[in-house]
Amino acid sequence: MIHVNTKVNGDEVEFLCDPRETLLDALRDQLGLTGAKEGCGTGDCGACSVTMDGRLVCSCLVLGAEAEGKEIGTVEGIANGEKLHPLQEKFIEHAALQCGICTPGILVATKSLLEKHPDPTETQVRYWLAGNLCRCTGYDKIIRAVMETAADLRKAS
Amino acid sequence: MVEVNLWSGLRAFADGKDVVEVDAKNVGEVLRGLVELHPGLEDVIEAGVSVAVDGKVIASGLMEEVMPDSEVYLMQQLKGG
Amino acid sequence: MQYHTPSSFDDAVAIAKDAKGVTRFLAGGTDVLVQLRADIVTPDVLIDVKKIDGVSEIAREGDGWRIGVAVTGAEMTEHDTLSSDWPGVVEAMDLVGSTQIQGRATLTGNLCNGSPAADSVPAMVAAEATVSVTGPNGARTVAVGDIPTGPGKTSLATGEMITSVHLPARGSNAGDAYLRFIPRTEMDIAVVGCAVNLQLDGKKITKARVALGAVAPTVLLVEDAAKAIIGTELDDAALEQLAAAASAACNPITDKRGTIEFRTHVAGVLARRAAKIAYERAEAAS
Amino acid sequence: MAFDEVKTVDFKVVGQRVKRPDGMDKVTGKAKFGADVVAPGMLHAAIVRSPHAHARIVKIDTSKAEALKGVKGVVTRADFAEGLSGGNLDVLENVMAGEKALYDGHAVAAVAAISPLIARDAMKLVEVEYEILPHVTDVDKAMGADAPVIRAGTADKTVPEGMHANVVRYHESGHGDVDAGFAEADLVIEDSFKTEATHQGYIEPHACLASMGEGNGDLWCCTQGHWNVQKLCAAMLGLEQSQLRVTASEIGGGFGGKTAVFIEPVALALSRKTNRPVKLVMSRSEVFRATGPTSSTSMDIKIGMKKDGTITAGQGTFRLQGGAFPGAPMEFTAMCAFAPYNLKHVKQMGFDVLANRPKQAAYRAPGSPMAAFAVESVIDELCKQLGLDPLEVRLKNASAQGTKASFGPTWDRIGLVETLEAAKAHPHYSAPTKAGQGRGISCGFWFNHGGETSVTLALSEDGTAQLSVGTPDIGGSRASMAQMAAEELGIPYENVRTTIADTATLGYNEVSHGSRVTYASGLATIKAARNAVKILCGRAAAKWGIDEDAVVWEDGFAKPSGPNAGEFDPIPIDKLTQSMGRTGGPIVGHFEATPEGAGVSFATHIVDAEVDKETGQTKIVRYTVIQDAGKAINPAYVEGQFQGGAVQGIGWALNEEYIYGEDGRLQNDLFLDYRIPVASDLPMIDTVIVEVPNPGHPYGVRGVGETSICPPLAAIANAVSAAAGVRLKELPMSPPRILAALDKQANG
Repeated sequence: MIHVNTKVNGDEVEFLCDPRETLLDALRDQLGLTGAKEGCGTGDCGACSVTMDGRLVCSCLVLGAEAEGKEIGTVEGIANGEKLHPLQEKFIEHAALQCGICTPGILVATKSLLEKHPDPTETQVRYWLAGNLCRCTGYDKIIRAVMETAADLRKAS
Repeated sequence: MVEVNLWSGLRAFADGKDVVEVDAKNVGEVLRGLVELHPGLEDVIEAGVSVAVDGKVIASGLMEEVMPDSEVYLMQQLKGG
Repeated sequence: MQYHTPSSFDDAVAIAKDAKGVTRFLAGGTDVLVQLRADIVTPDVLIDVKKIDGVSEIAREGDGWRIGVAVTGAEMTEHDTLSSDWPGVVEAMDLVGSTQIQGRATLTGNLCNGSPAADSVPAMVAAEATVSVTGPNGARTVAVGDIPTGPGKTSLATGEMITSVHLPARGSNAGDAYLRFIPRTEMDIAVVGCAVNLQLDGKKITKARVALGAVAPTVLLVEDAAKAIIGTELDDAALEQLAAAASAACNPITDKRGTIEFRTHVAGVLARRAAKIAYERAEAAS
Repeated sequence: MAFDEVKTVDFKVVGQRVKRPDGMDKVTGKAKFGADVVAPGMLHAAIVRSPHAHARIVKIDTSKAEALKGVKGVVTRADFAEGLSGGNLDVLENVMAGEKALYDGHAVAAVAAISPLIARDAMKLVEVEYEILPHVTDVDKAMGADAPVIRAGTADKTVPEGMHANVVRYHESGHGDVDAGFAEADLVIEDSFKTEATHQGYIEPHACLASMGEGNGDLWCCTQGHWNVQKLCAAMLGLEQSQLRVTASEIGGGFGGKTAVFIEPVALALSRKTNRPVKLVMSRSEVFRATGPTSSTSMDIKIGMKKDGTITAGQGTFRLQGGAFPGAPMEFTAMCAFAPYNLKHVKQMGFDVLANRPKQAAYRAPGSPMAAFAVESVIDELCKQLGLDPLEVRLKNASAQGTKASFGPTWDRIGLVETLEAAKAHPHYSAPTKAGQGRGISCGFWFNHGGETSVTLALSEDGTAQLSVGTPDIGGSRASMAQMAAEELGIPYENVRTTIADTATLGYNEVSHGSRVTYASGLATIKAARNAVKILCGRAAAKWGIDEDAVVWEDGFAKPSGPNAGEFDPIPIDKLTQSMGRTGGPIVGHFEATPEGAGVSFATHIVDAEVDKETGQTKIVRYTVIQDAGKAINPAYVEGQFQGGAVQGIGWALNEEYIYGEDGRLQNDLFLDYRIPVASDLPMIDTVIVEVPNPGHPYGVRGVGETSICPPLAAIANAVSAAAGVRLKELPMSPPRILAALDKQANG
């Protein structure tokens, strides 16, 4: 077992893990943060998306041990207390989710997109999210929600 | 009497007929009547069928009313995804 | 499974040399972890190289570049000068997987995984990239094209590891490009990949390298394809000859991703398209 | 309002794009899906699966697995009930193999251990000795004389004599005389089509948590129907149904694939054996290999048309492979095939064929999309060869109220013509296509379904409402239910909380399938609310000392029905509920029934596609869905159903397929090579909601979930034909297939 010290959503945490366990396993099973989902376990669906030192990654393709000394961001850290992030608000308003299983990963991914590219084109959003599979929506309302949030955020800043 | 239309695949179990007349006031009686007249239909009906009465597809309700002039079609049981 | 985080290449080699059972080096982990979780390869010893000094650097090396073994695709794409020098190599790496995969995947990993369909490998071969290798018997420099020896296999000996990737000086009036064919727009493994790297004198091509991926057990450097366009201004006849030579070099298989006929045909199509892009880039660079 | 009155105008909440009540939980990661729960002392399980497509199980040795530290129990078929028959036996055979493994991925044993890693390690220690048998995975080969017999004696008596034992059911329907019809035609086209199996592809793998006590148990799982899970699991474990309580978790997509059980009985058996709670979660590979994809098909179509576009006759033969068990939805394929058209002569035949593949499960309008692919392709080709506009031809032959359906009955009020008219009027249909692009259209049809339904609506003291429904919410149905309840009660939408009740707290509910939720649970909700309103009116009447019938309910107030009823101040709902304990007791409305008026739904899709003739790659550049929703309760989620179905259809048309090797093993059991559409593959999906009210629902609702997947396969094939000049008759229209077709055309 490996002892790992890390920071998740700004909180210092520690856990023990088998070297074979992934960061996704550690988040879900050790830390009780079940927002990140396992849809494939092979980095193909993006439902487990988190940020590691600010970089968007699939937590199913990161070992728990690799989180040592890192800063992890998950869907649970997107809202500020009871105040939702504009992306979260917009996803609800636009019906940009149906079953909701891909939603945490898509929110983590789009938040990361908008931090890097505040004024993305539709094509840019679509390619950025190509690794986040959604089987319910056909992506239409997701793309619209992201584009509109980006516009709102630009207006606000 | 009510005229009941069978799907053509069932003719083999109804003496070659695809319309059978039964004495029935509801869907349950239609099905019972069919089996009484043509026992060969029993397995298929037991396995589950729907009945269209005047264009309305009755998937399971045996108490749904059937009138003498109703258009009645036996249909394969409906399900969905 | 043992998990190690050595702080130097020497330590890493020492661990690898003495390791019993299956050893894997871990950089981005986008292949190693997939194989681990799918029970394809469960390493007994896993050596995480990311704690070694300098592995995350992209550095000038003369007029060329040294790229550390843990540099991610995203870091390459974000590097403006590297991207303008070697757009084909950077784009090839950028095509590997999703945004999430780009946050982790590395050139070295893409090479060492030994997949015939690895996107960055034809681009590196066309670019004449080399890798530094270190191991129990000392260090050596190896051409990228000499690393893969077959599907999932490399020429690296037990205990050997790559310590950096080197891209040569870009040179003037030159450009490279990489294209691949996938059924969707993203997220697939290349059915065919093609890289073209060329240099111009005026409008005439003086030097060219054409490399193909996913059409043979290893990456192919197609000299006939290069010859077809050297000395030309990439006119239609040259492009047709290039396509024919690229297709002729193919030795593919039929599998779940494509047929022999399809791969052979599309290799020619991609060679033509990639050559045009490389040519435009070379012209723009002059 | 009278109890049975149909309401079509003056909606206050219905028709609004309200925010879904579970939205907050789903955007913050709080929502609890199948794999998100834990129980004290919980074990983790893993399933041992056959690597062979067809093999006799000679021996299973579990001793090494049991000896591994941390392993608490192993189960095999011997740990399940004996003496089952019919459908229950088939389900059990599929859940855990008996004498034979029938497909690659078929479960043969399962282990429970103290961690997921130990369970996986133990799984590898279970030694299974197989005697490998010949296998077949292709539908046409499975019907061939030399095909191995997969399960002898399965065929029922509908199967015509002389057919292979793998043909297990037969359907034939239609009317008129097709030969006479073909004789009347100016052009007859006959062609054959094939479609590969596709998977529902929900992003959430199956997951459950089981806890068995003595003779009773609790199960938490992601399912489209927990009463069905209760019924099947009880049978497989030999329990009394009421002793097993099943709670539906949030569900991460189903599309029909979560109407069956796979791992739930296994988790229960392990829990019973170990006396500990057991969690079982499938991997993606297990989902592809061992849960239900749709059927693969082989189809022959013959259609005759006059020069003026009149279809004179249609005939179809539909062979569906549904895995190693009977149940391929060939009768729906047959019945849906010509449903959009008013035909004098029509005949359709269906064959249900066994093969060494996983048991097919329902997938969004099961059976219908394949039929539409074949029939609508032939109609398109007829239009092309006769120089006719494909939309006008469809309008000319369209089914409408009073015409005779291809499967027999006379249509009630239906909206196909309205979708075609809307398509004709849509700017998409008249926009010029760009060079290299082609346009295709197609119609699609699905029956929709009612089914057993129970709903309870309890009023709280403060005048708010708690609505309990039993149909798992897959795509926002809690919002629609709350909208309908709020509409009836005359209270704000936010004052209704909708809960998906567990099996112990509500009457039976059929699975969330057949596009039935907004229709049937919606109807039940409206009636339960009207039931509660009646009680509220009664309380007001008693207070005023007037007749109950003299009280009406308006906008959340009880009012005297008119001047003759007397002069009283209206009483708001909260005043009535505040005192309900003292005026007769709690006020609860409820409704239990099997509503039979699910209106069918038709759609017309328009698609523009661009084909790269050098690589065979198809890009969808514009897409418009036009569908009859009857009445859209929440238009945003209706559009979502249209868009999602269309995109699943796009995937089916272009890239999705089950690929089996010569060894009978599934080769693409990951999302890497099972290629569902990604965001960058697609344009926006435009939608038009047509509302032709369903007479069988108080607000006119028709189910909308399924029909949207029916037209895309053909619409895209027709667009590809227009763009590239080649007709693809086999799905998926993958780049190698398109390139091969182009090559064949060029070289003869």
